[in-house]
Formats: sequence, C-alpha cells, structure tokens
Amino acid sequence: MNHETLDDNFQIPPPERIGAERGSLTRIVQEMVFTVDHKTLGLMYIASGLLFFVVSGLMAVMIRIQLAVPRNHFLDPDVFNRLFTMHGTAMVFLVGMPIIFGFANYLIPLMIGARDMAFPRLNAFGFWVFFFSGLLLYFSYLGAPGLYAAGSAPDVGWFAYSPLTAKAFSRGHSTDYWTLSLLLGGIGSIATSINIIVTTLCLRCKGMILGRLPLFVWMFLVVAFLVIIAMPPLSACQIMLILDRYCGAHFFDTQAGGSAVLWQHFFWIFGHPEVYILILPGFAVASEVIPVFSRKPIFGYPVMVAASVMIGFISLGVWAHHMFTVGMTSIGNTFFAISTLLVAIPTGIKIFNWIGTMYGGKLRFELPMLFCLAFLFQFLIAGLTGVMLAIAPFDWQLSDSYFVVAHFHYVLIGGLLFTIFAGLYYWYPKALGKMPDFKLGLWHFILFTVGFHITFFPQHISGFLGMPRRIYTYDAGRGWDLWNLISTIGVFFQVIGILFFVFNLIYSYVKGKKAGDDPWDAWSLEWATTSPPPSYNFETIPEVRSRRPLWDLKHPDDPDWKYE
Amino acid sequence: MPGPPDRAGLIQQKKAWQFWNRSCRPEGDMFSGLNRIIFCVSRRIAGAVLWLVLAAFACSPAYAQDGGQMRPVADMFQPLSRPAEMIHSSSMLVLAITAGIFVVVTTLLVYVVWKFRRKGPEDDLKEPPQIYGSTHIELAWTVVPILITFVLILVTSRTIGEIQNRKMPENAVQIRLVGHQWWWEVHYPKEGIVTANEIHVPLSRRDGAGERPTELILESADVIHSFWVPQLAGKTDLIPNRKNRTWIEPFATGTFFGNCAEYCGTQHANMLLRVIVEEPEAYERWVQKMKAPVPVPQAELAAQGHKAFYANSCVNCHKVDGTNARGVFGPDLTKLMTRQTIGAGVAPLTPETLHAWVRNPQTLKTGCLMPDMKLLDSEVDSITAYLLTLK
Amino acid sequence: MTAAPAQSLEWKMPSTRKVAVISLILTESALFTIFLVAYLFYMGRSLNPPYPSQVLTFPLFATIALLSSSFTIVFSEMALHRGNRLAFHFWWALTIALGAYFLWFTGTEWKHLIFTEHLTLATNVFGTTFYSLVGLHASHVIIGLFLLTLILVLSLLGKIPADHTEHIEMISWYWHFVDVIWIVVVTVVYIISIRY
Amino acid sequence: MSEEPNKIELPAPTCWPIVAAFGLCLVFAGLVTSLVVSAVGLLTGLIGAVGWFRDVFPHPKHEYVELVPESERASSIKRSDRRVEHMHFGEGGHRLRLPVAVHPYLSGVKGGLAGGFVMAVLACAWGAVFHTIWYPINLLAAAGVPSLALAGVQTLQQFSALGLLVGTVTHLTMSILIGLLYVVLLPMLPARFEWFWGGIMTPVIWTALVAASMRLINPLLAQHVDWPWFIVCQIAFGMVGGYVVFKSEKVETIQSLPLAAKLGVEAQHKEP
Repeated sequence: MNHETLDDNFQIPPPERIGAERGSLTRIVQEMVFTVDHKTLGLMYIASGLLFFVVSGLMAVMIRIQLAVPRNHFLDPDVFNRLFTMHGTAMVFLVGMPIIFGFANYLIPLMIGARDMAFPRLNAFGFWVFFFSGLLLYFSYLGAPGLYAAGSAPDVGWFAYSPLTAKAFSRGHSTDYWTLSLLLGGIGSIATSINIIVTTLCLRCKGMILGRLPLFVWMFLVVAFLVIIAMPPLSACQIMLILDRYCGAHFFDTQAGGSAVLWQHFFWIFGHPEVYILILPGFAVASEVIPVFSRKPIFGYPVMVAASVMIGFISLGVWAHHMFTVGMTSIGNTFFAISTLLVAIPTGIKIFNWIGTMYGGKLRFELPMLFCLAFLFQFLIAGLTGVMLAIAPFDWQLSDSYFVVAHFHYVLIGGLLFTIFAGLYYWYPKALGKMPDFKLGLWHFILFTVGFHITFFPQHISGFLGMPRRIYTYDAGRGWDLWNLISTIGVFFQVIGILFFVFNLIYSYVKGKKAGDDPWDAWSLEWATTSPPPSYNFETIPEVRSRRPLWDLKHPDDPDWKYE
Repeated sequence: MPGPPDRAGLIQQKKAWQFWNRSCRPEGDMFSGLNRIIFCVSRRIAGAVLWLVLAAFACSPAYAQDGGQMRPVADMFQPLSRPAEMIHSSSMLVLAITAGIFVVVTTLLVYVVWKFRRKGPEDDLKEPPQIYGSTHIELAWTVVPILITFVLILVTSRTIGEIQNRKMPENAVQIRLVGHQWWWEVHYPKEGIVTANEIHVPLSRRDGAGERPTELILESADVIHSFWVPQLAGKTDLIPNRKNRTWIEPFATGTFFGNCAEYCGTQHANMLLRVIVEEPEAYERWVQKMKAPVPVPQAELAAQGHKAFYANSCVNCHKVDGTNARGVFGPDLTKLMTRQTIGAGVAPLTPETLHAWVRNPQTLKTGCLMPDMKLLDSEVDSITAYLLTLK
Repeated sequence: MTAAPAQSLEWKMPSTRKVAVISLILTESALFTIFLVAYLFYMGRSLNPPYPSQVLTFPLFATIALLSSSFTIVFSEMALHRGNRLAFHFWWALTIALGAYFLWFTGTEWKHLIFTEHLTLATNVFGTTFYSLVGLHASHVIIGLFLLTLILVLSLLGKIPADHTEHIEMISWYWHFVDVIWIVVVTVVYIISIRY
Repeated sequence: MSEEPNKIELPAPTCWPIVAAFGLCLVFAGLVTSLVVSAVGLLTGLIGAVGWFRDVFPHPKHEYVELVPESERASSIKRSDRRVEHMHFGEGGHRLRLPVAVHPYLSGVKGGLAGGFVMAVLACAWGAVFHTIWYPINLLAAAGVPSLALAGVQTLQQFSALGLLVGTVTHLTMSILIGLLYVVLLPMLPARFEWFWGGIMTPVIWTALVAASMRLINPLLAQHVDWPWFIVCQIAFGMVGGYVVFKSEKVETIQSLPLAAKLGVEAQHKEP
C-alpha cells in the first residue's frame, strides 16, 4: 500500500484535522485510510491502477519473451498459463476499471460543479473493496509451491470457460482466488457506479441541465448504467461457480447434465458490455481533449450523446458474438452478427465527429492531443478489425486466434490506454498544480506508440496464418516465427516508453513549472478552480448557462448561451 | 502421406519434418533462445519479405506444394476446401470494405491534422470559427455506414446459412472427433476405424460426381476444445455434453495443420491436429490397412515388449484391437505406427521419440496426463520395440 | 459564476436516495434475471429425480402473506404521513410478521425437501437451480426483514427524526421489489416448471 | 446551504468504510485459506457496518472546512484577448448550423421510394418478359438468403415467400438510404446539370461500384445479371429520385434549439 503513496502524497490537504505532521508517512496513510474526499479517492484509484498496470505489464513482457522464438524454454507451460490469466484479469479488473473510476471520481463532481460525490463514504468503501480484491487476487501467487512455480495463481484464462474451472479440472484453490476476487471487485464497481449515477443526476449545479453536461460526464453516465446492468451477471455466474466448487452444485457440471455453454452466455452478457465500459471512458477523454486543443466546440454534441446511449443499448445485445464457434443455430449466429454490425454505426459517427471537431480548428499538439490523435488512428483500426470479427463466417477463422489478440489490444491499449495517458497529461496540472514535462512526454509518446504498433500489428498477420491464442509455445516453420519475434521486440520499446512516463510523473511534480488554474485555456468547470482544487472544490457553487461555461466568461461578447 | 508408412516411409517423414522444423527442438534455456533470435533474423529475412507481401495481399498460389505436400503454414487466405473458400470470399468483401474505409478516414485524418495545425504564434491571437455541427453532414455519415452495414448483413446471413445448413450427400465420409486433454480421438463409425490426432479424408473434386465432403461430429470427453484447420474450415468447438457438427471438403491433397483453438489447460499449445487429404484410391488403401488385424509380434524383443505392455498398467488407458488392452483414457494404439507424430504433434513419430516418450512422456510434453511410468531400461526398449510393430 | 444574466427559476434536482434505490433495484433485477434464466434453461434437464412435479406444491399461504405485506407497508406509510405513529407501528409490525411467516414457510419447505425428498443443491440441476434462485430471493427477504425490524426498533425507541420519512419510503420500495420478484419466481418455479 | 461565512460543510473523514471493506475481503479470503479468517472478517465487517451506521444516523456527520486564504483562491476568469474568427455566411448569425437551408429529409425518403418503385417496375418487367416476375426479386434476395443463393434457374423462377420478403426489405432499405444520400449530396453538385449529375453520373458510379463488388456480395446476381437492363434501372432510379428531391422546397434548418426546452423536464433559463 505504501508504494502508491508515491503518487499520492502531494494530494494531501493541509493538516487541520488529525495529529501527525504534514507529509509524514503516518499522516499520509492516516489520510488515505480516513478520507472520503472524491479527489483523494480518485487519485488513489488511479495510483493503484497504475501500480497494478506495471505489475501485469511486466507479466506481459514475460509472456512475449517466451513467445519470441519457437519452442522456447523460458517459461513452463503452467507458469505461462498463469501469467496470461493474471495479465488479462488484472488489466481488465485492476487496471482498466479502477483508472476509469479514478477519472470519474476526480472529475465528475468538478465538472458538474458539486462539492463531492453523492455518497462519499460509499465511495471510499468502493475504492477499498476494489483494492482489497486486487490484493486477494495477487495473494494467490504466494500460495503453496512458492513464487517460481507461481503458487496457486489462477490459470484458466480471464474468461475462465467451464468446465475447465470445475473441481475435476482445476484442483486446489487457484480458480477460487479468481472467482472470489472478481465477485468482491464487482461489489465495489456496482457501489461506485450507483454513486456516479446519483451524483450526475442529482448534484448538478444550477443551470447544468442534461443537455449541457460535458460529454465526459454523459459518457460516464452511460458507463455507470452499463456497469449496474452488466456487472450482476458476472457476479451471478461467480456465485454459481462458487456453489459448484464449494457445495457440489451442477450449474456448469457437464457430467451431471449441466451446460458448458451457459457459462459463456452469462460471462459474455457481462463481458461484452464490459468492453464498452472500458472504451466509453476513452471516448469521454477524447471528447474533452480534442475540442480544447482544436479550439472549437465538439462537433454534433447531441449526436455524440445519442451515439453513446445507442452504443450502451446495443452493447447489451451482442454478447454471443464471442461465441460464434460454439455451434449456435444459423439463426442465432445471424442475429448476433447483425446486432454486432449495428454497433459500428454509432462508433463510426463518433470518429467522424471528432474529425469534424478538428476540421476548421487550430490544432495544438500538446501531449494530450498527441495521444488523442494516435487514439483516433488506432481506434479506427480496432473498429475495422472489429467489423471483420462481427462477420460470423470470418469469425470462425479469426476467433481465438492472434488476430483477436491484436484486435482487443488495439481497442484496450490503442483505444483506452492512449486516452488514459491523454487524460493523465491533460488533468495532471489540475490535480497536482504542475505542468507535465513536454519533452519527456514526447519521448513517452513516440516510444510507446511505435512499440505498440510493432508489438501488436504483426499479431494480425500471425492470426491470419492460423496461430491460436494462449499457446505457450509453437513449432518453427508454421510462418509465425518472424511475426512473434517482431512482436517481442516491440514490447521493449513500450517498456522504455512507460519508464519515461513514470519518470515524467515524478519529475514534473518535483521540477515542473507551476500550472495555474487554467493552463490549457479550456472551457469546462474544473478549470475554474485552483490547481489542485481545495477540498471543497468551489468557494461558491457555480452556475452555468451553456455547455462551455468558461467560454462564456472569456468571450462575453460572443457567448455560447446565445446559440445553444 | 501417400503410401504405407513402413520403415523407409518413416525416415522420409522424419526428413520432411526436419525440413520445416529445423530449429524446433531446442535443448537450451533462455540464452540459447537469445542465440536463436539472432539465428532466426539472419535466416529468415528473405522469407520475411516474401511473407509480408503474401500476407498483405493475400492472393498467391497455394503454398508448400513441395516437401511431401506438408502444409504447415495454415494461411486462411489460401483456402483449399469448400467451407474455407466460402468464408474466404465473404472475408475478402469485408477486407475490401474495411480497407476502403481505412484509406478514406486516414486520409481525412491526416489532411485535417496537417491543414488545420497551429501554424505559428499568430494563430494564438484568435480563435477559429465556433461551429456546432451540421445535421446534414451527420446524416451523410450516418447513412453511408448504415448502407455498408446493410450490405454486410445480407452477405453474412447468406454465408452463415450456406455453410451451416449444407446437406451432406450419401457418400460423405463421417468422422466422430472427440477432444481430450490434450489429444484428439478420431472415429470412423462407418468403417469401424479408431485413431488419434490425424484425420485421413479423401480428396473431393469440384465436378459434382467426384464431390465427397467429410462430416465431422464434434464431442469432448473433458473440457472445451476447438477444431481448427484454417485452410479447410473455420472453427467449431468440441463441447462436453453436446454434439457439434462441421464439415470439410478439401480440393487439394497434402497434410494440413491445425491446432486446438480453445484454451483447454496446461498443454493446450501441444494439441495439434493434422488432416491428411489423399486421392480417393490412396484413402481407400488407408482404410483397408487400418481395418487389417494387427499381427502378434514375432521378433524376440518385440515379444518381450508385448508381455511387458500387458504386465504394466499401459492397458488401463490404451487400447490395442484384438488384445486385452481396452483402456479408453489414452489414444488408441492399434495402428500407432501409421501416424506421423507422437503426443498430438509434439514431436515426429520415430523410434527415438517413441523411446523417449515411453521412458518419460513428461520430458516431451510437460504436464500431459500420461505419467512417468518409471519403467526399467530393458522394459522401455522392449515396449518400444513392441509398439513399433503396431502398423 | 457566470456573467450571463441572473437565472430566476428554481433549480430542482431529483432526490439522491430515490435515484440510488432505483439504481439498486435495477442492478438487483439484473442479478435475479440471470438466476431465473439459469432455472428456465435447466428446466426439465435433470438426469435423476426428484423432479419439480414430484416435490413442489404451490405455496399459497406464503405467497398471500408476502403479497399482502406489500399492502400493509403501504398502509403503514400512509399512517406515517398522517402522523399517526401508533398505526404506523401496527402496520409496520404486521408487515414484519407477514415477511417472517414467509421466511418460516421457506424454511419448512426446504426442510421437507432436504430430509424427506432428499433434494439438495447437489442432487441434480433442478436442486441446484431451485435452491439458488429461491435462496437468493429468501436472502433478500432476510435483508428486508432486517431493515424493517431496525426501523421498527428505532422508531419505538423514538430515535427516528421527523425528516426521515423518505428513508422509510425507500425501505418500502425495496420491500415492494422483493415482492415483485417473488411473483416472477413463483410463476416460474411453482407454475411453469411444475410440468416437468 | 446553511453555513457559516468562510466555512464549508463537507462530509467528515471516517475509517469505517475501509474497516467494512477489509472485513468483507477477509470473509472471501477465508474461503481460500481458513474459515477462521472468514470469522474474523465477519466480525470486522460487522464492526465496520455498525460504525458506518452510527456515522450516518440520524444525520451524516459533517465537518466545517475553512476557506483557503484569498490569495490562494482561484483567480476570476479573465476575458480572453483572442479574437473569435467568424464564418462569412450572411449577416448577424455567424454561428450557424450549416447549410442554412436544405431539402427536407422527408423528400429524400420520398425520392428514394419513388425511384425505387420505378426501378422495381422496370426490373419486374424485364423479369416478366424474359423469365417470370419473381426472377429478379429472387435474384436480389439471393444476397441474403442461402437457399436461393444455391438454387438453380428453375427455382429462381418460382415464387418464394422468403425471397419476396427479403427482396422487398432489401430494396426498400437501399432505396430510402440512397434517397437520403441524394438529399445530402445533390446540393453539393453543380446546380445547372442536376439531371446529369443526379440522374446519370451518380447511377453510373453506383453501378460501377456494384459491378466491382457484385461477385462477393451476390454471386448469383453477378452470374445472371443483364447489365444493360441493370444500368437502365439504375438510371431510372437516379432520374426519378433526383427529380423528387430537387422539386421539394428547401427548408431552413433549425438554428437554435435548447434540448431542455424540448424535454421540458428541467427548470430552464428565461431568455433575456
């Protein structure tokens, strides 16, 4: 827990309340344990997310080293299987989810002009539940056979298809760690999401009607709704699995007439909306950053909102496109292929709208904008490969191949992680009061982007050449050697990029120049208060009359509210 | 593989294996791995350039007609079977469409980024016109994606139906494929043949009369596996407590490589599958050979091995037709030596690898369900000799 | 904050509690849906007896009790709004009693099923899905009863401030939700699946 | 908000959420370690829950935070010295939804339907003359219906309910969508030769596009299509559809429409 204070200690408000001296370790820990402040919690979410990111990123590096050459003996099969399971699970539940919740926590009250979240204590509870669920998951590594043999870490893949998770095929407690930790984390996510919904709907400042909510907040509203609808199916199937493993129930026990496919349905009813839960926050950040650095309002605000809501709805009805190969009827396959293709429409509209926003603007290539531009390009590729995967016949070839691996890494890294970086650089001055260093950030951007493409682009091709995912080794001569080698080389670019990033976070905090209230000349409410904001956010609760309240103030002769 | 796999045939197979598998058996650890990285780079630059071109355009004549018709590169853009071809044509459509979209949007993006970049400090003195949007333009870029989506929906629906609802003709070969951790059990119910990890099917001709597809009934004995031979057909899962069905109709002979494509536990990576497509006559010969009874071994060593085989617990898991070995947990060994590989593709089947496998399968395939039997050296030798007679 | 002309109209936002409880009910519904789907999916797929048709009987009195508790809690709330504490306590206690009767019934039903009919969670897929679905509902009844009792005790001790009517209303919403879920569960388990 | 000057009410810090969360975590951890851990977790969780309850009952605990000193507060937003460039469309309203006037979208739908109707009549006439009236419908439907895609000419000439359904839906959808595209695209084309651009060039380009991809989209149609007739049908669509769109009166686009006014659910500013 102490590690994360590295990123957090600067956040502590002045000591009026509790003993110990400012800045001392005891006091920081004390602050973190006791705090219900949405900003502190938001930073704690982001910091612990980044911590887990580094750990599971290193796991990915080991995976790639093992796959660099055919028949490599760097890792044992069991170790490899545990690595990819933990990498996937951690990246989704311990990195993606907490970081987006961190952004939501930190920014939503500021953007809607509120003093805190609606339920501050529930907020703290949500964070700690998530954090402990992460510790519980990683605790599995400290199980019986020690670290090298990887303890009893789960090894069933992040979607843990039954009956591989049944007692008969997964002895010991490895799968239990996975399922219990996810169940626990789910409780925290639902608590936080209810909090987001209530905050957004009930704590808006005067004049902040729904039609003036920043798009960021709109998209998080959709995300929160998706979480409260999609997370319970996950919890339900974890409960069923626990009953199976502990009480001898037969939900997924194929020997007793249970169905293996049922798990897949339940899991993906959660799993596919989860993809949108993770990517909509990426859209949210892009929808804030791109207008500011293009110096124009977002193009087609109502359409953007409608598209987000549409994506939310459609995403609840497409889950079985992960299951085209399980032998559904042709009607089932056709239905899910169609519903999946429909998602492409609102997503496409969004990409066009972002380009429309830039059209006619004056683009400033600051760090957040650079990451957003890369995001647009990469998300375009991710979306198009997604269309290919939606064509059920094509998916019969592509599913569970490296093409899929490439596709979802383009979504989750190229889409989500890049916008997370954009968001971190964009709001860094607000949260910490210092500007991030541009040169270091540029190195981070270049190395990480190049490394990302070198790593993941070749995986499309090895997928085309028939390489299945989750294999710990492969024979030479099947056409995969070169692509895997290139892929592994790319990882090291990414690692160096991340080193620049981490160094930049620390360096800029110590040496960076003061940011001031509004370093980017932006328009949403969070820039109206100090950097970092005081614990109460605003001295007086603001009042807004348009989507860009700060524009109105900066251009009183040409305010937005006359035209909206 | 044409011809009966006798001793000479085995040697030939071994050579063929080595031909494409030259650097596949490393003894070393990570450091020899690093050496191999350098080795790979130098050796494959030429091949790489070629493959880049092939993969990028995905339109070249079928690969690997040489090397005993081994087809290790399972390129889904070189389909050699009917369902794979159907998938291929719909995938070419979607590739063309997505490529078009990619070019248009990327061009637009680059143009916008270039045209509207901040050109100098004078740009900081003014803000660009504040445009809210245009319903007109929004409509345009909503209608066009809908139009494209609609076309894709039509094509997808048709292709799904064409592939899934294909009726099998009378003469179709029928195979029951059962997935195990981590090997494939292959049944020919009509012929009464049982084998493992390698499927023999006849060639089909496009002329109607010569059409002879193969129907596969897919089941699983334990967890979910997935049948995938990219050049022949897309995936279909093998799911316990459920019967799935797929079919192939290959138009070229050769040995096609496939993998289990659904993560199924420790040795998922070494659950390889081969489909051997032969001329109809060769296929019939193979069927006859598989049906022939296994001779009782005459040579002394083999006879000893025969005894040792039945004295040890081998028979609990393995089956040899016409004997007391009736286990069903492991692969059927009746015609063991007709196969190309051992351990579901982990190594070529040669006297040496067989010997190593009998001594301790865990060295070849860590974590596989056959335990180290801790046999005496003499037993290992004799059992190997016995197994070599099973053809 | 803004230089724009002063805004004159009142600014009203929905109640945080109501939105939160609605969200909670939404998320709980999703949870129940999955268990219901599992029950429906496995209906008639048990490999060995006992089957629903052999062991289930329609829980008439328990259903009546639980459904009528939805009315008593409404009467209770109306009394509260009128300021009639006595009536409030009476109806509230009656609600608890009806809920408790329902729970008692479930207990005896399970006892009968387990010890007489030998149906447990591990017997067959019917047992698995039945106990998990009905058990999930029963656990919600328990939580509801706990909340109801808490309110009753605190109210009898006079510790509930006057501005807490909305809190009480929220608990009644939750209770209604538990009732509605029971209607669905009873339809699926005791009416539809009884054919198998 | 009832608060003292210079002080703001904020929720008081509390440790009970973390205690409750830790207890909950221990309950789960006990299942993979030892039930003793679960028991401890249950106890901790209960303590946390009770503490939490006492925090918020009867009223959530608050603390009063003093405002930071004036000097450290946010400076008021300054008027920007950047000049806003204006677009040069008309007078007054420099922030417009562009274009200012368009053909109504309904005219696109109408145009599409009209064009589609004429096209269908022509195609069916061709079918009736050379084959049967069902033939072109089935050919079109073969794009999406596997049974038709694999059928021979004999079957294609028979009536097929599914073919009629899919064929009609396909034709209607495509006609309407393309009609809508006409509304968007036609104003951008040179106004003088509208019949040429809308009626001939667009269909020809469209036909080229269709011809290029027909083999993949609808192999059966590609095999049996009668290209001259096909082009005639396309041009008929373009002429009729374009005509209907062009003859519609242009309407002004809505320049300013508050969303809340439409929704009517929230209190709204009074316009000055």
